[in-house]
Amino acid sequence: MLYRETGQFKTSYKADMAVFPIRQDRIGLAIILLLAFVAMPLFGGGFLLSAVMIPLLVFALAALGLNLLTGYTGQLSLGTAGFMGVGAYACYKLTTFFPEVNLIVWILASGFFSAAVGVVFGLPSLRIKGFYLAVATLAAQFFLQWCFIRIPWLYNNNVSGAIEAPVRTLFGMPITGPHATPELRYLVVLSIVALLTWIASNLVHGRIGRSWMAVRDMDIAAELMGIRLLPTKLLAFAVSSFYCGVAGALMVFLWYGSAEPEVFSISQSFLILFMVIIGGLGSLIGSFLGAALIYGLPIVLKSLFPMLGLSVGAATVEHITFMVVGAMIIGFLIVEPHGLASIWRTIKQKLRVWPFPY
Amino acid sequence: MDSSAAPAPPGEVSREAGRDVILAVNNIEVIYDHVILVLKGVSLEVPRGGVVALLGGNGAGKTTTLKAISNLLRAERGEVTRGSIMFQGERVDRMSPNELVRRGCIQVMEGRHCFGHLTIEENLLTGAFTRRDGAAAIRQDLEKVYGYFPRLRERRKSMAGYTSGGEQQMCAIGRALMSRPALVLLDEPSMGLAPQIVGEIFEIVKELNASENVSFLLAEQNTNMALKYATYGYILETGRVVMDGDAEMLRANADVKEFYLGVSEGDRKSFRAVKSYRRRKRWLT
Amino acid sequence: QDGKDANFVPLFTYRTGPFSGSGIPIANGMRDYLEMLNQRDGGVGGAKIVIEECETGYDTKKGLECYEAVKGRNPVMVNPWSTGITLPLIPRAAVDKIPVLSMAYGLSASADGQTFPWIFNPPNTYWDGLSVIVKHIADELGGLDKLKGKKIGYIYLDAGFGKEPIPMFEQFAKDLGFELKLYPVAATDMQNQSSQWLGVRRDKPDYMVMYGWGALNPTAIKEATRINYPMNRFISIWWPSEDDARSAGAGAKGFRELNWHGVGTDFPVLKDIQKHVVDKGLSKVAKGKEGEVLYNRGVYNSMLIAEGIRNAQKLTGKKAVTGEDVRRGLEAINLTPERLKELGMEGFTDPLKLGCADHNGHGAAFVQEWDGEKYVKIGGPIKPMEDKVGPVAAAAAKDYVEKNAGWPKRSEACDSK
Amino acid sequence: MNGLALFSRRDDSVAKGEPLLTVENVSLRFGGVKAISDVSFDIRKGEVRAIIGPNGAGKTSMLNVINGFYHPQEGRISFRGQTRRRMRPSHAAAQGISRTFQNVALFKGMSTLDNIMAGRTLHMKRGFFWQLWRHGPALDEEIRHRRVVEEIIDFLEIEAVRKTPVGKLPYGLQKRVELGRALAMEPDLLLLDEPMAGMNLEEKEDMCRFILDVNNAFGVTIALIEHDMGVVMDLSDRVVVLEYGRKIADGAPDEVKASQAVIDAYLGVAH
Amino acid sequence: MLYNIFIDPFVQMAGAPDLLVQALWDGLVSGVLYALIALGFVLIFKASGVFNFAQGIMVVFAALTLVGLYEKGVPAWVALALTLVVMFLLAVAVERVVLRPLVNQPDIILFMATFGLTYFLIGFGELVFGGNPKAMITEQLGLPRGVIDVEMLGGRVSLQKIDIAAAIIASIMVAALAVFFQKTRIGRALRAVADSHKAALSVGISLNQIWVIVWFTAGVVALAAGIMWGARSEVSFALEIVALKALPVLVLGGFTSVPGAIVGGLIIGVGEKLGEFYWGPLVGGGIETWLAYFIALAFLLFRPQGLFGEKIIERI
Ligand SMILES: Nc1ncnc2c1ncn2[C@@H]1O[C@H](COP(=O)(O)OP(=O)(O)OP(=O)(O)O)[C@@H](O)[C@H]1O
Ligand SMILES: Nc1ncnc2c1ncn2[C@@H]1O[C@H](COP(=O)(O)OP(=O)(O)OP(=O)(O)O)[C@@H](O)[C@H]1O
Ligand SMILES: [Mg+2]
Ligand SMILES: [Mg+2]
Repeated sequence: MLYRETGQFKTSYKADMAVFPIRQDRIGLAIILLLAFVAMPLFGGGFLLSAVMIPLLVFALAALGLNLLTGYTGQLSLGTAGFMGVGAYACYKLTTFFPEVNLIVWILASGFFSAAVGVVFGLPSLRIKGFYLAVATLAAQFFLQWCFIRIPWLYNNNVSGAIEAPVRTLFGMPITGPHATPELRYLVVLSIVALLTWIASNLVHGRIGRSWMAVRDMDIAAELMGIRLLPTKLLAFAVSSFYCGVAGALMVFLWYGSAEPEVFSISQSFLILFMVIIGGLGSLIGSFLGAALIYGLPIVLKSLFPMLGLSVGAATVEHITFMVVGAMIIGFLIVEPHGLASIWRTIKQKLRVWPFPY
Repeated sequence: MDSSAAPAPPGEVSREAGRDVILAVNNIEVIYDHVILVLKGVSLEVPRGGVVALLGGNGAGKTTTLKAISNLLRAERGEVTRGSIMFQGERVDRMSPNELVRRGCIQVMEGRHCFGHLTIEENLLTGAFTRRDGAAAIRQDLEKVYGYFPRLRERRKSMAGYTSGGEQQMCAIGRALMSRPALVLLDEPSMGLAPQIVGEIFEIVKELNASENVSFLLAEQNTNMALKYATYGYILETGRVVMDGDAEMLRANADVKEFYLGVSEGDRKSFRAVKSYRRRKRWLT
Repeated sequence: QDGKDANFVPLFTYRTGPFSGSGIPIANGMRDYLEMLNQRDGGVGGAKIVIEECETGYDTKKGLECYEAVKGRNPVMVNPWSTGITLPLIPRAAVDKIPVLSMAYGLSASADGQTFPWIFNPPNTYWDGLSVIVKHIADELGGLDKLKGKKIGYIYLDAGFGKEPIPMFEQFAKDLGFELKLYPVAATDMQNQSSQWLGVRRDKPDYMVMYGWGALNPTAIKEATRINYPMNRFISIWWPSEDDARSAGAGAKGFRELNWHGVGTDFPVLKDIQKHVVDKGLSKVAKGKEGEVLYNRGVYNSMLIAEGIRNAQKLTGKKAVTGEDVRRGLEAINLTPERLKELGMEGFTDPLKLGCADHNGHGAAFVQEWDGEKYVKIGGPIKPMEDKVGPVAAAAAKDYVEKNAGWPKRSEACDSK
Repeated sequence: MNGLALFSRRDDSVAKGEPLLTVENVSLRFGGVKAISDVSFDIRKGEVRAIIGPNGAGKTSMLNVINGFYHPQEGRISFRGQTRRRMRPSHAAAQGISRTFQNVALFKGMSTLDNIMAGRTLHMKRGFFWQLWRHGPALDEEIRHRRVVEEIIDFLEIEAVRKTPVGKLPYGLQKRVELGRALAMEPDLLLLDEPMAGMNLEEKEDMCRFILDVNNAFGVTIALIEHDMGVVMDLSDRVVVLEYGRKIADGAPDEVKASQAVIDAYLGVAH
Repeated sequence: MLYNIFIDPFVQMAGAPDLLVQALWDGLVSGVLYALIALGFVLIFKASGVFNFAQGIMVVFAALTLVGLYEKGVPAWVALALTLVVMFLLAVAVERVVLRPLVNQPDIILFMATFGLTYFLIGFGELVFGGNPKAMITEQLGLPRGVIDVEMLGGRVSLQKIDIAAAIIASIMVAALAVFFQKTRIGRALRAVADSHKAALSVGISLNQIWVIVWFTAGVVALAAGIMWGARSEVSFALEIVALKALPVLVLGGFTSVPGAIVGGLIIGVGEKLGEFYWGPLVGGGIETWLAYFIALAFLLFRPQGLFGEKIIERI
């Protein structure tokens, strides 16, 4: 009953083409934004903000970027972490070269560097498809990581071989470094993620998104309809890497505070890919849900053990967490192979016909 | 309208209990994706040695019915939520497709579904996967299929993925025949085939039916052909059986004539002559 | 927070993941020593120690999560046990007022207490270790001047940890006139070092030095035996364990590594652990693994923790101390021979004194050799070459400050002079 | 006639009745398989040209050659007077050739609306940076095209499935959506590969109607592959018959129907 | 500079031919070892279209089970047999719990499911056997140890006996599997399943049975790989990383080709070793991490389906 579209008529194509054509969805979104922007920083607390929410948003952004490439355009990529690294290192270099310029500008600008690198490694996608394409992106992953280790210029010759986020401010308040409050860091991350999500939603709902999906679903037919494959795929690589790059910069500057090249390792790439898949390929919401599941679930599970009054060693908790997460991933897939976003859609569908079963 | 047009309530299917029924579908209901209700109580039966046609427009649920019988629904996230399916007196709705094939019920899926990376011959041989009667017998049947479809013999070493649409269709039919079935569920066998081959396929159906007592349930858009070769027919509309009867009777029915055979008043009309779009008359609203 | 008279000591451990081979014995050693204090003495200075492990899997992400989870609960210090986790904590420590104990790992420059008042990395840095190794080689050859014209190979994990000594090594090579050959091993190739060792065969270095971790160590030792490299010229920094050498079989005999504490259970402190913890079934250590190198390293680490707490209690007169107190306590660490004896660690390790400026102690290390069964100490303690290491460390600290503009000047008062 | 006002694109460089497309001596081989050997024919502006032949005769391959997906080893193709040997498919599309496919090649994950909108991609001009913003010019453009698409949807009577993912549509409707997508490109030459396979009579009649309307009212030239002789004979102006990659007949439907070669190779019985 | 890149390495090769031979041999050996892992991937991919992310952890799991059982006092050969039983049970469990409910789902979904499996096996393996590294029981299994030194070309080339054993085992496996796939009824059915689950179901191929067979075979291959890699270093969870090295091999040889796995392995192994040994020092070494991928990429640009992979069918 709550979820009824009856009576909501669209009188213009404009209204019908809105991203959220249904009123309840718009209200829901408003509530979520309100919670995220107001309630969370007010009541969240340090641990929730810095150890849960910020990482989650960063991962969601990276997953969103990868989703544009893999979910929307159908190009499998295993180089996500590498592209994130490019963003992080680019931002690091930029902000050490031009410390006066606001960090936010550089965080966004660093995305362009990873976009450029993404395009280069996207070139083989014209000829190579599917799992085979993974090798091109793997080459990117390993080559980039090697560069992060091997080119001292990238990390300003630091003895530790790591990059450290220098202290930068926004409106006179520190947003990086030890004095930055979790609330402020969270809000900065959230704003950037929200902005980029909005842009992504614009892209995928328009001509570009349609060409991407066309290439994904049936590339030959797309080509026969005048969609040129290479530019379309490369654009997807560029946009996707842009997102990953920004996520990488956010990760180092507003979350970790400093990072070794090891942070951008292949396992991170896989992790993000799995967030995308479990969240739902080709779904923006899915990226957030996937990040929440894969990153958040272990944290929740871990805190569950003490709550249940079980005292088991930290290692055993970890083992069991691994097993449970693994089992849950499989379970979710069995319930709904097309990801959490699809479960979400089914629930909406059920709500729509409620109280009837179908 | 005929009284049998109403969907048969459960239990009534066996009204002709004396007859030897190879397949009985009893008031089944099918749901896709947990929410999309497609079949709303379909009952039908195929007598042993019968050729039964399943007619109906686009989206009526013919394919869904056949998949429900052969248990391929689950692979598409559909499920039979009500009713039962009996094959040779056994309940089969919980059985795996391969057990069903082993028992002699095989489906030729709509849209070909050949194994693209296998050659035509390998495709045909996989059809014999469940058979245990030795390589010689299989070879013999292979020759028989090549006899039916000489075009396949020419292309036997080609990867099926590269062959033309019609060749793939022949391959799919031939592959099913390789399993020596007792009941074949044919989904749109004539689709994409040259007229001559369409004729041949129905001849094959007839021959197998006559010589080896194979039963057929065919979902076919080519109503003319289907009713010519079938003994009995069901007409499906939006997930319900709206009419059934002997092929003769159906062919004589005015509605069927008009909407499925296109011979409303006397002669066949030219397609060019159809000037206005005809709204399909619904049996049920 | 946790009980009235109690001190909360979180231990970041990694009993899982690809590095668990090293992580498990360390975690056991750390835990068992503190548990022993709880059992035997009721904690430190009458305040129980609340031990809590947080599993990091050697993953920086999870490490930071652990940090966030414990930081609000008044931990007296954190033990990150991974350089990757240590680095992001360095700037936070001062703000959150939680000292970081990164024992002989982490940022070597953090030995400088004037710049890094909250970070402690006793008793040696990797640079100290390198200078000890060079000195040991020189001793073998009969003097530093004998190094001239020699060739030394360096096989290392191609990451911050392994790369850190390279500038120092190059400096030594220049100063002492030997040739340095580098053999980096990527983290993904730890188990697959045949090209590196083929390079060793080609270059025929007179000595091999190794800075490895995890699976790198056993594989390197095996590969060395495969090419018949003379094991007694193969010297590692202090991380290889007994298992690492053992898995290479008899050929590994003679393999050398640095250490600064005893191995085996022949020390009163380990006997106490045996009696109060292991025998009571309170330990997770596998039978026969007590007293192994990394286990004892964990014990040493926890001894520093306990000393830090104890000093803090003395300085403040409180039983339950805070991170701030313990920072002072750690600066006051002074392990005199007498104190070591009290601790049951006589002969276990050398004296160590930290101070406000020196958070490391730059203690001596010795070389131990694998005899096929266990590591045996050969030769006496070797002091690091202060003259060589000092300037490098100072420069590194300065560099860090420069690159992190706005790095705070030390404002913490100094107790010990 | 419900007005398809959409066909803004009117190319009059070729007069009605003149050859729009000529295929000259085209041969196509795949390894040992000769899919097409030395075939020539033309398609005149404004006509419905049928291509028939037994299975595997090379009909689909012929279409693939015409719109650049296959590159013939020999022969030439001229479209609107421009001759070429090879061309990229996207280029052919830009020139005004669109098509439907034998095995429905819709974009399975997208809705009917999006599929047809995707057909308009060529006509949409707003660049990347407008798309980022989406409101304003990009949205205006989008709405303009949406209007056209809605007309097509109306025309094809698929309003009810506008928002359904096409993968879940029954086969017949998928074919219709595919036609809609091809129409959305506003082609000069429309290639239809068995558009009526798997349809019952009524649906075929509808489809015929659509095809004739597109042909008559908008002057779109059509090349049609179809196995239903009734349809072919009724709709087409001229028929070319292929067998084993060779042309065996070419002419008006009645001539072709009477040709013995065609009866032997294809029809089986005289129709 | 150019000299260093284009001439010097060859001068070095000519100057010390024994080292060249040794490098080649080492390359071949690592190639064989990569191939052993890649083979497990190929098996499952070829027979079900599933890219099995869990293959790496299966290698660890198999080896751990073997060594773990031995450490519990089970005689080596019995432990080996028991490990095979465990791998069989694993195959059955995977089929029941993971594959059966996910039949006919897109490849990427099954790929994801194997990721879930990986997580589960990591947790389970560590819970049962602990995270300590263990030494492989090479001698107890009767595998040869020691070196054969061959004097040649004015130098010495040393061949590890265990490497020779690995090469022999790998060749036998590859040959047997290649024949199995190409020539037998089951092999044909496996390839059919990989092409289309749905069509395979419709012709009555029993996916359940097929999947148990391939996963068990992949388990056996994983065990072989685990023993060989374990003998190189030690048996620990770090071994999982090695599976990554199988990816370029897999891609180069073609996901669907059993012989491709071995040929790809050899090309990558040799290319990587020579590259690292002769050209690596120019850029500070460590190029082995990515060189393999670039080699594979270069081949792919010419053959998008890998050297021996099935052609990617593009028809409309
Ligand atoms: N996998 C699916 N998920 C959801 N709905 C489906 C699915 N498959 C089919 N349907 C729906 O079920 C209904 C019946 O489809 P079905 O394919 O059985 O029709 P049909 O009679 O075979 O039609 P056609 O003649 O076009 O083949 C259609 O409305 C279709 O949209
Ligand atoms: N890409 C390809 N590779 C190899 N052979 C091909 C390829 N494309 C087509 N062929 C072969 O060329 C021949 C002609 O195929 P085509 O698809 O053009 O036939 P068709 O006339 O459309 O037949 P149908 O009516 O059955 O669709 C067939 O024998 C087919 O196997
Ligand atoms: Mg159907
Ligand atoms: Mg065709």
